[in-house]
Amino acid sequence: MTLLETLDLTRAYGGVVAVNKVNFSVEEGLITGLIGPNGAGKTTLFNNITGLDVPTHGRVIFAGRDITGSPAHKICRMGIARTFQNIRLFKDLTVVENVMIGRHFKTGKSETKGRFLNAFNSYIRLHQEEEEIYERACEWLEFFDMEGMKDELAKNLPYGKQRELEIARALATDPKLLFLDEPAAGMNPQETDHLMTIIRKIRDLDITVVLIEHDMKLVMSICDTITVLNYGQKLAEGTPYEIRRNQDVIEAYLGKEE
Amino acid sequence: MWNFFLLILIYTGIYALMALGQNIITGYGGMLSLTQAGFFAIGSYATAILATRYGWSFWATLPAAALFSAFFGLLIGLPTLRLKGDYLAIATLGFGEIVRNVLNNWDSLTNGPMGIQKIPMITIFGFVVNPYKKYAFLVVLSIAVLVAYLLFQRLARSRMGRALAAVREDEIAAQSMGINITKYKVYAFILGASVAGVAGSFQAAFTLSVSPGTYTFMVSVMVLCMVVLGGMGNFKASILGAFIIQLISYLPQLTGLTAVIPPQFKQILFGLILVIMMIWRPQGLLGREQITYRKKGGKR
Amino acid sequence: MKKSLFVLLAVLVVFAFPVVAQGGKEGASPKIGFIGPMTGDNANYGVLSNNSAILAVEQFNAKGGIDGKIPVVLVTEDSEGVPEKGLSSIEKLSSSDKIVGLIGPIFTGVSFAVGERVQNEGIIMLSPSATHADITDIGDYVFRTVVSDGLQGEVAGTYFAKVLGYTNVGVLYAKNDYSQGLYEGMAASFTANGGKITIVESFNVGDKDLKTQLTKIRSANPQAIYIPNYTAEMAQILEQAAQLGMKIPFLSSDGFSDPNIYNLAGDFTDGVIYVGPAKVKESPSYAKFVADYTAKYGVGPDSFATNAFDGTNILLAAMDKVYKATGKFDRKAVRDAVAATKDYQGVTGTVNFAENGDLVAYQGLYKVNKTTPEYLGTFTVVDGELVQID
Amino acid sequence: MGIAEFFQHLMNGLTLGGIYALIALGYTMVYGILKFINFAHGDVLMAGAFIGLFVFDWLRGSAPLGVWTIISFFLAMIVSMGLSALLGVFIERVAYRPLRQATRLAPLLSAIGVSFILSNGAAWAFGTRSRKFNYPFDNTPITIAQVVITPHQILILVVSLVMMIALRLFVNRTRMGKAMRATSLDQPTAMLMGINVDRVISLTFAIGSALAAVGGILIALDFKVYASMGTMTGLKAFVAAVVGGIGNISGAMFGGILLGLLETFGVAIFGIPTGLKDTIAFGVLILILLIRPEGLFGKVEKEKV
Repeated sequence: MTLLETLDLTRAYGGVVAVNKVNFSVEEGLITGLIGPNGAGKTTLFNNITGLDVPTHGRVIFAGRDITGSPAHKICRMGIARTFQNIRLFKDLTVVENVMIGRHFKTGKSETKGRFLNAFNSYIRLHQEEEEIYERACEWLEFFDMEGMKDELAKNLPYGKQRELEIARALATDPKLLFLDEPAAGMNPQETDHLMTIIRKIRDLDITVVLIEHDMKLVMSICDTITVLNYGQKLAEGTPYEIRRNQDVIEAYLGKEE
Repeated sequence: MWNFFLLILIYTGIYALMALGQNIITGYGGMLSLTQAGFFAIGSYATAILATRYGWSFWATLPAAALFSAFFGLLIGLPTLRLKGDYLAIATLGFGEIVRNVLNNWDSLTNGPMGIQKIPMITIFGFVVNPYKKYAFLVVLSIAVLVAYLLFQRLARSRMGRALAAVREDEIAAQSMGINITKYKVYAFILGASVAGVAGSFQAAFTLSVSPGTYTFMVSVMVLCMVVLGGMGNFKASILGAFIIQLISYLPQLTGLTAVIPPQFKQILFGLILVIMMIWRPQGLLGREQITYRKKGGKR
Repeated sequence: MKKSLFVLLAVLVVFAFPVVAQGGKEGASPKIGFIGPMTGDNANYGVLSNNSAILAVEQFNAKGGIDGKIPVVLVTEDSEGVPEKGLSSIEKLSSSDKIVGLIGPIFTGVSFAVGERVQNEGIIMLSPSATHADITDIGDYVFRTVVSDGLQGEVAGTYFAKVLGYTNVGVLYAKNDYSQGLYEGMAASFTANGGKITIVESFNVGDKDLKTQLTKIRSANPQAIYIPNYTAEMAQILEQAAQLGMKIPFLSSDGFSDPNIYNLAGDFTDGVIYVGPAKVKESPSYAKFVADYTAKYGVGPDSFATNAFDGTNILLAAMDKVYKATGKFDRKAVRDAVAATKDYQGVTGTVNFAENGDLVAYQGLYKVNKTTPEYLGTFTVVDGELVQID
Repeated sequence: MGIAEFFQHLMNGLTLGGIYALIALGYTMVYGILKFINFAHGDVLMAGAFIGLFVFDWLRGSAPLGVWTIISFFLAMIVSMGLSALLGVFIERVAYRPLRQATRLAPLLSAIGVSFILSNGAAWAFGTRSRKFNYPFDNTPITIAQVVITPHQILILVVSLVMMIALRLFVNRTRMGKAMRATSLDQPTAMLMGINVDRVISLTFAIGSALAAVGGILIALDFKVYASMGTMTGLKAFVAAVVGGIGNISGAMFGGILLGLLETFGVAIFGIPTGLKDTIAFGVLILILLIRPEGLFGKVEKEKV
C-alpha cells in the first residue's frame, strides 16, 4: 500500500529547477532509498515533503490526504518525522531533553490538542505529564543504547552518537514515516554497521523509512526499493538488484562510456 | 540607611518582574528584545489613568495593566514571526521609542510631558499600603515577585518551556518536531510583556506619579543587563541580577560617595558588564538552570 | 563548584557594601541636599544650579557658617531627570544624610514625585526651576524660588499683546513640561488680551532638525514666534530659522538667560525679546554673584542657577536663625523660618513667599542687542493688568 | 499649501535624508561584510565629531573665514577619520572579535555595551553641554524663488553621493573589495582561499568608522557636538539602512533620502503631529520589516537546511 506519494512535484528557485515533476512514492513498511549525485534535488524533495519548503507545482499525498504546503509542524503531527543532513540538534540541551522535545505534541488530551486549554491543562498536571514524557524519552534512548549519556549536553556527544540522537528525537514523535537525510555521513564503518542494525529495528517497529544516502553498501544492503534522482528528475526506481543493472543510473554516476 | 536599603529592595522587586519577563523572551526564547521599558510604561500608564480618571482600585488596574501590556506584546510579537536577531532588536527598540513618543504627545489621555500625579495608594481590606512605609509595600511586592517567579519556573519546567528552548536552539529542527514556532515566540512576548506591565503598575503605585521621562531606553538596557549578568534561562538568576544591578545603580548613594564617583559611573559600568560578561562568562553568574527529571513513581 | 564560588563572591560583595558605607553619621555639621539631573539629556541644568548651591554654601561657610561656628555640608544627588531616581535621591538624603532642607529638584515631573515625599517626611524643599502651576499645592513644605508658569506666561502673554502690540503669534515649543507649561500660560493670557495664536508646532526633546516646523510657521506668517525652550533647542531654532531666511521676530522665556545661547547661536540672537528673572537694575549683588560664579566655573549662571543661589541662601539663613533661637535644626522650625522670610534681598531681587509657597515675584523683560541682553524693565500682572515696577 | 512651501519641504526632506544617508552608508558597509549591527557606530560618529571639533578649533585659532579655515577643516577631518578608524578597529578587536564564534546574541549585546561606554564616557570627559562647530565657509543661505538652501546642505548631499559612489567602486572593483565580499559570503572558505579574514574585518571597521567621522563632523556643523549626538541620529540612520536593504550601498542612500522625505512630508502634508516625527521613522521600519524584511533593495537570504 502506498503511504506517501508526490504528484508532479516541482520546485523552482527563479530559473533553476531543483526538482522537476517528480512522482515519488513510498510503500508502507518498506525501507526506501533515495539516491543520486550531488545536487540532484534529494534534500529539496525532502524539504518539500516535510513542509520546510513549498513546492511550486504538484502535490504531496500522505496516507490519502493532500498535505501540500502544510507547515512543518503540522506535517510532523500527521506522522512524518525527519533528520537533517547537517545535524540540527538542540546543542545546548541535554540528550534526554532533545528526545523529550520530540514528545512535545504527544501529550495531553486529544480534543484540546494544540489549544490553549491543553497548554493550561498541562500546566496543572505538570508533574504527571513530565514523568510520562521522561519515561518515553528514556525508552527511546534505551533503544539506541544511549541511556548512559542522557544528561550530557547534545553538543558534547561524538559525531556518530549525534546522528543517532537525531534519529531518536525524530522517533519520539511516533511517526508513521521517517525521513533520514544522509544518516551515515561522517560515520566510521563500525558506526555504520550499528546504524544499519538500528534502521532494520526501526522497520520492525512498523515505521516506514526513507533515506538519502551516498554509502552504496548501506543502501544496497538494507533498502527494499530505491529511487534515483538526477538533475531534479526521477531517473529510475526499483529493487537494489534492478538499480544496480540500470544503464541510465550507471551513466549518471560514472559518466557515459564512449 | 536601612530605609534606603529597603528602597533598593523595592526597586529590585519592580525590576525583577521586568527581568523575569525579559528572561522568558531572551533567555528562553533567544530573541533579543529591547522594549521592556515600553511595556513597563504601558503598565504604569494603564494603572495611572484607570486609577485617577475612572477611580479603579489598584487591584483592578493590575490585571488591566497586564492585559494592556500583553496586547501590545502580541502586537510587537507578531512581526517576530519574520524577524531575527539584529532586526528584531531594532524593531523592538523602535517600538519602545514609539510608546514613549505617544505617551509624550497624547496630551488628552496621558497629560503629555506633565505626566499624571496623585495616583491613589494600594489598599488591602481598608489597610493602606503607604509607599512611605516601605515594609508593607515590600511585602506586597515580594508576593507579586514570588508568584511571578513560581509561575515562570513552572512554565519553564513544562513541555512549553522546553519547546521555547527548542525554538531558541534551532527553529527549523523545532518546526520539524511538531512545534509551532510562531505561536511560541508570540507567547513568549505576551508573557514577557504582561509581567512588565505588572511591574509598571507597581511602579505607578509606588512613585504615585508617572511621566514619560521615566521609560527610556536606559530602563530596557538595565533589564537586559540583569538577565545577562544573572544568567540567561535562569529565573533565580534574573532576580539576583536585578538585585546586583540595582545595588550598583545606587552604590554611590549607598556608600555616600556621590561626590567622588562620577555620575556616569553606573552607565559606563553597565556597558562594561555587557561586554565583559559576553566575552568571559556568557552564561552569566549562575548559568542556565539544569532541570532534573524523574520517572513515574520515582522518589520524591 | 565554580558556580557556587561565583554565588559566594556575589553575596560577599553585596554584604560588603553596607559595611563600607558610612551610616549617615550624626556629625555636628547639618546637611542640606540638592537634587537635579547630573547625567542624561538635561544634565546641564542640574549642573549649573548645583554649582550655585555649592557656591552659596562655600561662601556661607567661609563666613563661619551657622552661628559663626558650624559649617554646613551640601549633599548632591543625581535625579537623571527621572522621577524614580528622584525618589531614591530624596530617600537617601532624608534617611542617610538626615538633611534639614532640600534645594531642587530641577524638573517638574521629578518635583511632583519628590514633593509628595518631602511633604510626608516634613522636609522643606525649595525648587529653583519647577515651574508647573500646581507644584506648590502639594503641601506647606514645598516652596520655590522660581516664578510659576502661571506668572511668567501671564506676563509674557500680556506684554506681547499690550506693550509690543502683537495680534497674532506662532509658537514652537518642545514636548517637555517646562516648555509646554509656558506655552499654555502665555497662550491663555495672550488670547485673553485679544491676541490670536495662529500656529502652534511642537517637537521632541533632542530633535535637531526643526526646519519642517519652521517652514510651516513661515507659511502661516505670524507677526512673531514664541519659543519657550531650553538653550540648545533655542539655538537650533534661531539658526535654522535664519537658514530658511525667516525675518520674523522671536520671543522667548527665561531659558534664554543661559549665556551659552550666545556661544551656540550668537549670530542670530539680535532682537530677541525674552521674559527672564527680574533684577534690580545694576544690582551689585547680582554682578558679584555672576562674577564669583564665572570665576569659579568658567561659565556664567543661567536663571535657574541664579534662583538656586537665592534659594540656598534663604535656606541657610533660616537654619542660622533657628539654630540661634533653639540650638538645634528642627525641620519644622526651619520650614516656618523660610515661610516667614520677608523682603529677602537676593541676587534676583526682593524675595517674598506667598501663602502657598510660591514666589511673590516680578518678571524682567530683556531685549537682546547682538549678544548682550538689555533690560527693559520689571513687570508683574495684577488682576489681568500689566504693571511695570520700574 | 503654496508651491514655494512644497518645494521648501522637499528641500528640507532631501537634506535631512542626506544626513541619514551619510551615516547609513557606514552601517550598511559593516553589516554587509559582517552581518552584524554595530550599535556603537553612532557613538564612533560622536567621537569623530569631538576629535574634529578639537583639531579644527586648535588649527583655526581665531582666523576669519577664508582659505585657512577650509584647510584646517579638511585637516581636522583627516585627523578625525584616522583616529576614528583606530577607535573602530580597537573596538572590534576588544569587544567583537572574541565573540565571532559565539551565538548571534553575544556580539549584539556587546555592541550595546560599547555604545553605552562611549556615550557616557564622553559625557563624563567632556560634559553634556552642546558645543558649536563653526562653519569653515560662508553658510549664507541661497534663495531661489522663495526656496532656501544653504551651502552646507548642498555639501552634505554631495558628500554622501560621492561617498556612495566611492564605496561602490571600492567594494566592486578593487582586490580588497573582492576580499571583503568573499568574507561576507563565507568566512571559513575565504580563509581557506588565503584571505586574511581578520585583516579584512579590521579594514571594514576602519573604513566604516572613518565614514562615521566624516558624517559626524558634517552633521555637527548644523546639529552641534554633544555626548549623546550619535544615539538618535545613529538609530535613524540605521532605520534608513534597513529600509534600503541593509548591506546594499545604494540602498542605504535611497533609504536615507526616503526616510528624510517621509518624516518631512508626514508632518507637513499628512498632518501627523510634529511630536510624532520619530514615530514615523520607527513605524516605517516596523512596516518595512513586516512587508519586505530584506528591505527595498536587499537580497533574500534563506537558511540552508
